[in-house]
Amino acid sequence: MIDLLGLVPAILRVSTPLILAGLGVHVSSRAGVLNIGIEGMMLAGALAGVVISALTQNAWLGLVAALLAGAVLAALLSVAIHLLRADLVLSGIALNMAALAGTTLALFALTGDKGISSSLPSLTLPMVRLPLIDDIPILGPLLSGHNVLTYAGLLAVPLVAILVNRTPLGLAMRAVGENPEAAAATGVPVLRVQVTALLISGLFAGAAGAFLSMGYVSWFSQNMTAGRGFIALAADVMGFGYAWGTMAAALLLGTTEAITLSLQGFGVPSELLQAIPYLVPVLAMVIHARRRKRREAH
Amino acid sequence: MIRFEHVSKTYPNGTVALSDVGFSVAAGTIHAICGENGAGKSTLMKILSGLELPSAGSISINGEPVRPDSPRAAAALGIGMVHQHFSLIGSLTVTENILLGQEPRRGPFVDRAKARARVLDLAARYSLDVDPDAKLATLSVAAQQKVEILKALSRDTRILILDEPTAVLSPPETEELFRRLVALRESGLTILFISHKLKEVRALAQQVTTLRAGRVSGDAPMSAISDDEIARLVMGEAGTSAIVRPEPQSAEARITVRGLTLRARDANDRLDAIDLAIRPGEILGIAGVDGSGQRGLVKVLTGACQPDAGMIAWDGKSVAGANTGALRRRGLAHLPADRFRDGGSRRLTLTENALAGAHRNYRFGPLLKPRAMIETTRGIIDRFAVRCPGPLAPLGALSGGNAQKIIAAREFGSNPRFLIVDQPTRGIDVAAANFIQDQIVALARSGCAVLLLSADLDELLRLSTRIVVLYAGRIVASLPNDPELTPARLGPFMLGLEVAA
Amino acid sequence: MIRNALAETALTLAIVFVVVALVLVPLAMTQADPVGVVTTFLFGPFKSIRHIGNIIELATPSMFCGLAVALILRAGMFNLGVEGAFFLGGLGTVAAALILPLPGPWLAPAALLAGAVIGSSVCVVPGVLRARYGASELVSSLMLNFAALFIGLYVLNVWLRDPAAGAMVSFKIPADARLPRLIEGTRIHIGVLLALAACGLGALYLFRTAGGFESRIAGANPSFAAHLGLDVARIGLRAQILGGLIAAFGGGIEMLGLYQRFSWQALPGNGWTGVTVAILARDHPALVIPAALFLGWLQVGGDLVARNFDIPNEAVGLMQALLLVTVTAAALTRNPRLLRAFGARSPGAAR
Amino acid sequence: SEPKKIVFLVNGNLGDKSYFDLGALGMNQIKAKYGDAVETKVIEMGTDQTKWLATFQDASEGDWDVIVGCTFEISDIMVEIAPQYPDKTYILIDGVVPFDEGKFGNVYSVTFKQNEGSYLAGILAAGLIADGTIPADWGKSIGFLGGMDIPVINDFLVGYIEGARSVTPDIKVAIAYAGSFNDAAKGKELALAQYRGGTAIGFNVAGLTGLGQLAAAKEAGRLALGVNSDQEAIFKDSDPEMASKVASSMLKKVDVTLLRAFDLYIAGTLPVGQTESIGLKEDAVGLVETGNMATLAKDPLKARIAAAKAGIVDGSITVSSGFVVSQADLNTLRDSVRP
Ligand SMILES: Nc1ncnc2c1ncn2[C@@H]1O[C@H](COP(=O)(O)OP(=O)(O)OP(=O)(O)O)[C@@H](O)[C@H]1O
Ligand SMILES: Nc1ncnc2c1ncn2[C@@H]1O[C@H](COP(=O)(O)OP(=O)(O)OP(=O)(O)O)[C@@H](O)[C@H]1O
Ligand SMILES: [Mg+2]
Ligand SMILES: [Mg+2]
Repeated sequence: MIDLLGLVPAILRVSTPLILAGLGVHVSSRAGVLNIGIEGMMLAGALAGVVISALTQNAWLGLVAALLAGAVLAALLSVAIHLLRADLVLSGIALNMAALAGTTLALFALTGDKGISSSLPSLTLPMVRLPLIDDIPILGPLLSGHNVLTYAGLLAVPLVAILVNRTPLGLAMRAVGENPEAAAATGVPVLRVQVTALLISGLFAGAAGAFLSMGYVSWFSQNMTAGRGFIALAADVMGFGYAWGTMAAALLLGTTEAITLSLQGFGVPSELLQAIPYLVPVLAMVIHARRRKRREAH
Repeated sequence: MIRFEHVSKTYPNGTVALSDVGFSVAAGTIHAICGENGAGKSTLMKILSGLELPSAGSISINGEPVRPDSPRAAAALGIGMVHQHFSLIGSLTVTENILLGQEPRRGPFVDRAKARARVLDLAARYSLDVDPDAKLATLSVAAQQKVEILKALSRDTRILILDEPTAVLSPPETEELFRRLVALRESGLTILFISHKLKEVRALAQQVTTLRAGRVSGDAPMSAISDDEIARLVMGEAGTSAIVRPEPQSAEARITVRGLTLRARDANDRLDAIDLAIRPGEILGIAGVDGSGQRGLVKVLTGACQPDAGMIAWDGKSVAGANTGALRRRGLAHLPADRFRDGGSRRLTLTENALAGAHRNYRFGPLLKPRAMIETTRGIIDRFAVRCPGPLAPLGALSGGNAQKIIAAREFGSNPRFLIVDQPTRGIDVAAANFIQDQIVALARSGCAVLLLSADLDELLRLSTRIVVLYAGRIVASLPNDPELTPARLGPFMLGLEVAA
Repeated sequence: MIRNALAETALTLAIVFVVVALVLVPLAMTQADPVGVVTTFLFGPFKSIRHIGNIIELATPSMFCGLAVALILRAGMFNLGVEGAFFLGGLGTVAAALILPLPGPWLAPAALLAGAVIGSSVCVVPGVLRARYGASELVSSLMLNFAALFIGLYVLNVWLRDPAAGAMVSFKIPADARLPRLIEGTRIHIGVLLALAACGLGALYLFRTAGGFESRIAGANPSFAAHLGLDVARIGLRAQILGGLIAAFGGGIEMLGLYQRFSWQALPGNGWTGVTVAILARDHPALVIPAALFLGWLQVGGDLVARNFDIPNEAVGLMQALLLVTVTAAALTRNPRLLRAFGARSPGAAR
Repeated sequence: SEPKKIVFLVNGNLGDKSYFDLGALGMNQIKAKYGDAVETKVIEMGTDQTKWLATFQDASEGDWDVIVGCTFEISDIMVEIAPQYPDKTYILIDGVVPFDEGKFGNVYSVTFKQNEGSYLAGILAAGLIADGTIPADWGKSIGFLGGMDIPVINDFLVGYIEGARSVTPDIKVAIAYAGSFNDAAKGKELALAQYRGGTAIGFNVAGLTGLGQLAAAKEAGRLALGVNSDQEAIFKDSDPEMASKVASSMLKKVDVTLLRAFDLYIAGTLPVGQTESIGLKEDAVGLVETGNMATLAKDPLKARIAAAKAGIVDGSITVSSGFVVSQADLNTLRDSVRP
């Protein structure tokens, strides 16, 4: 019953927001800032994309607005933790609360509806047909024709890896993330590096949000991120500090989710099916950690 | 050239680290700064290098008033600093560490080839040999020290600050470093040099400024001042007790090590068929260039890891498989080299740091007795002359030397049967160092078997009954500490040029 | 010392007032009775015994969860399973109360115990995986929270569901198992006393027992603990077991104290509140109490405003988020100049 | 005279596009109809259940005349509160209190027979396939996307299946539960999986999650059935293409019911102390027959639906309820229609 032809695109769809948000978490984590507020940033991005694309009737401007909205919230988080020196985790939690309340309020102000932006004629981001690959018999439909942000997310993985490993900013981020005092003593502008990383993180979160509201569906609805930011946090930790690892973890999480979704209706109680996507990653992590531990013992 | 005028510094927590400090440093000289632990030396240097801002006072360079407010600003003034606690990043490579913040670029990327070449060039120019591609965390402390120095020199540096650079170096390495420093001075650099070792100060410096409790207590050309006088200016009064070396108290070894082999991932930790015997009352010194296997030896002997081959016995009985907890219950004590990483916690109070491990002795029913613990700690603070706000201050509020004393007091106070002391006096002022050495000897005298690891050969020769030299994880010499044994005699063994096992 | 602590408290309160003024006053201006809005928020929760009761009702589970998180964080672990433990603890307690054939007075304690053990698994499993394999307890607990939710719902659906009820809720909790109420006119139940006692015991454990001390050593610096020969993995696991038991017990207390049946269909969020409480309390079990009461006040005040005026509760939520950030903002609460303005002595003078 | 005061306590948040929003709409209609003679208010109590009782108590202490709550979860709260405040009137939608205990003379309870409306939806879905309106290559099965596996959702499901079976006795129904009411992306993914598996038309009963099914229908080029409110209307202006995929919606007229209850209250004829179960007969549930349905469904099918409706109204057809069916029977039922 599970047809590969349908499953692969499903996996990519489910994984895309996790990859994008996971990369966002990854970038800020490398600079030593655990971005708990990623969920809220995604939500803001999702709303901004819908609103601006509806107002301008230009999906790309919507996307830009989504990215900016994520970055603006990231800047707010930065104000909280850098300027006010508030607790990082608590600020992240507060940001999520504020984003949920704020997007609902903004939606209400704009549409008179708290639940859904359906009265706004917002646009979606296009699906992309890859020129040559599209024509290959089986591979074509699997690899081509996905949302532009799906490709952007996959493409961003090497870019982030290069950013972190090959650029002066990445070097500074890694230094700051590992030992901020030492980095400061060397003259690395710790604050600027962390703020930059956080802003980049916000951009990714905004893109992840835009994918939900302008790719997956064509509207914003209350709390539509539904905990994906937290899953992205997990994906980053499971990626062991590598962009590729984060992507692999996001794909693993997305794959289990997609498979269990298409397993519904086979008589397994739905609650148990819904538990599986959360159990498989734990299992995978244990297996990995065990192998690593054994390797290190030698 | 550099003038400090009325410089004062009060830390936000109220500690007055410097008050009204004023003196000048002449261009092209090596200028030593001496003072006991917590005298304010590092603070003054941090002000000069832009890490701290003075609360009052001014600094001028070549008559120009300057006020570096960041390390970057200081670097722009030509000031580079080698920190007492390294400012290096473990997961980055040597090249990345040295060039952090000033990487050569190609487009938006770091030009790795060029960076590497620049580091090799720097290393060659200053004859400081480093592997540009090694990950920093895998390097020995001495190698890290070189990286730190290269880093300070990598920016067009005219004023070089060295905060206790020799504390972790072995004598041959120290000598090598001194030759470089003299060459640097001759090429026109001004060098500020902080050390607790008068011999080094004498060998290098033209001028010495002494600080005591945040004030300048003396400032004189080296030629015009005697060692005793410096010691007096530093400590208020001079006085080094002569040490009578302890003698083994029985023929039976307390600790026996046979064929001990450790195949660690880190080459610096590897051990190859080590044999040792330490008798009660004996201090066995371990000499060797840093990274010759000392760390591995300590790990295995403290139960932090298990050897791949060989055996360890206490009183003739094997302790195979015993972990740190089990060994401590048998009477192990260990003063670690890295005092803040392993020896204590900056966040916990002095009382908690001083009595951790022994805390189970302070129980009343299921509860601890805080009063009694604080009282004991007060006693330690008095006996070890710890400069601190009180027994409930966090360890982090102490200067490194004073923190070291608290940690030593804890380990020495546990009535050990086997004591491992690893660099016990590194970075500690003369008075405190003497005190700690006295304590080690007293413990040995009371029948404890002591293993002493130190990069300071004078210390080894002063305290040890016997000295074993490690090279590349192997014992290359085992020598009784008789009057013929000198640093010069140990040198070739340490560098692996000679073997006499 | 006391003087400085008082100054800190006064400063924190002042910050609360300023934030309320900055956010709530402009909102209040849109209303017919602006003064009423502000006073309702600030003092409304104290005006009637029932509302004070509401604060305490809300604070009770927050204390349990905050305490659990504080103990776990102190041991250097970052286990977020408190959320799932609270949920599963509630479910386990209700299940036990429904199933166990025990006489009246024994039913509640037995059910709570069973619930605590069952619920703690959400914290214990990540703890074991961490201790045994070094797998990140952050990730596994985050995941297991959801797994616990869905598995719990399955159990509820298959074994505990009351078919006579028109929703997925359990049978009614037997009256014998319900916790006695303490104060007439409120729903304050005996659970609050247990929560206070738990926080007190938690403080005693952490600061006055060998085990607690060892836990703090391991949390402050694991390699120091290893140097002392302490079993860091075991200490971490112990804290996670303890935290899991406390959180799950809190879930059971919540059920037996305030609910008629188990009716959660999603994670209730008390665990997240617990993280907030623990951070506000700087991981100090005794400070968990005021932190939980503070959050309870924030909630009740916000609800009162949203209920009685034409101010959307999202606006109140925004202000609450801002308050959370500002009361932990070191730049404000630790600012020496501000502290001095509130009567603190400068630390230098104190020496 | 003093205006009558009515408050609606939402045990969740507005914006669910389901009965909370519809209830709020009903409140607006009351206000619009009675103007200054009433004072209305909607209070969101959030999802923390421990706050609900406190809020009901507050409202009861206040000077409200009529207090409205909905969903089964509120029943237990009304049981506790209503007897304490006998001079208040309580309206409970979609829940009941034990009236036989005699303590609830001030409570009016009303439940919806969503199974009856769903029965019609089932006929429509199966009928569109059976009469060839839906191309054969779309697949032969119909879909159901529920928010959670809970009785009120299954009440829709049971009626839906029965209705479909009345057209095609061996109809296959793909059933999925999302486990969430606000995850549109997940709803879309579940619906896409159903459409991939040969579902031609799906019925969503999952709040905001369910709207994902409409996006899936648009992407897969299949049909969908909405719930509670007219989901075609939701997207008619902003996304006509998606709106065109909504064959119809099963209405649950909470707004109408609330307005009617208040009318009765003002007239003094509100049947307090008892429960009313309202369905097709009372026009409280039903299908949207304008819009797409008008053009899409062929006349015989429309006639068939009308006949079924008449049968239910006159009692010649009874539809099973998802509330009373046992878990085992439910499982058997679901197994029997699995594609
Ligand atoms: N950041 C700080 N905050 C508070 N007090 C500090 C800080 N840094 C240093 N101190 C205190 O200031 C005093 C001077 O410290 P400093 O490090 O300058 O001494 P030092 O002369 O370098 O000592 P050592 O020989 O141990 O290196 C000490 O009492 C120390 O505890
Ligand atoms: N923020 C701080 N608050 C309190 N004390 C501090 C703080 N920062 C540093 N210290 C203490 O002040 C001391 C001075 O710091 P510094 O980095 O100069 O080391 P040091 O004293 O020279 O160390 P060493 O003992 O190796 O000589 C440190 O040992 C540290 O314990
Ligand atoms: Mg110093
Ligand atoms: Mg110092």
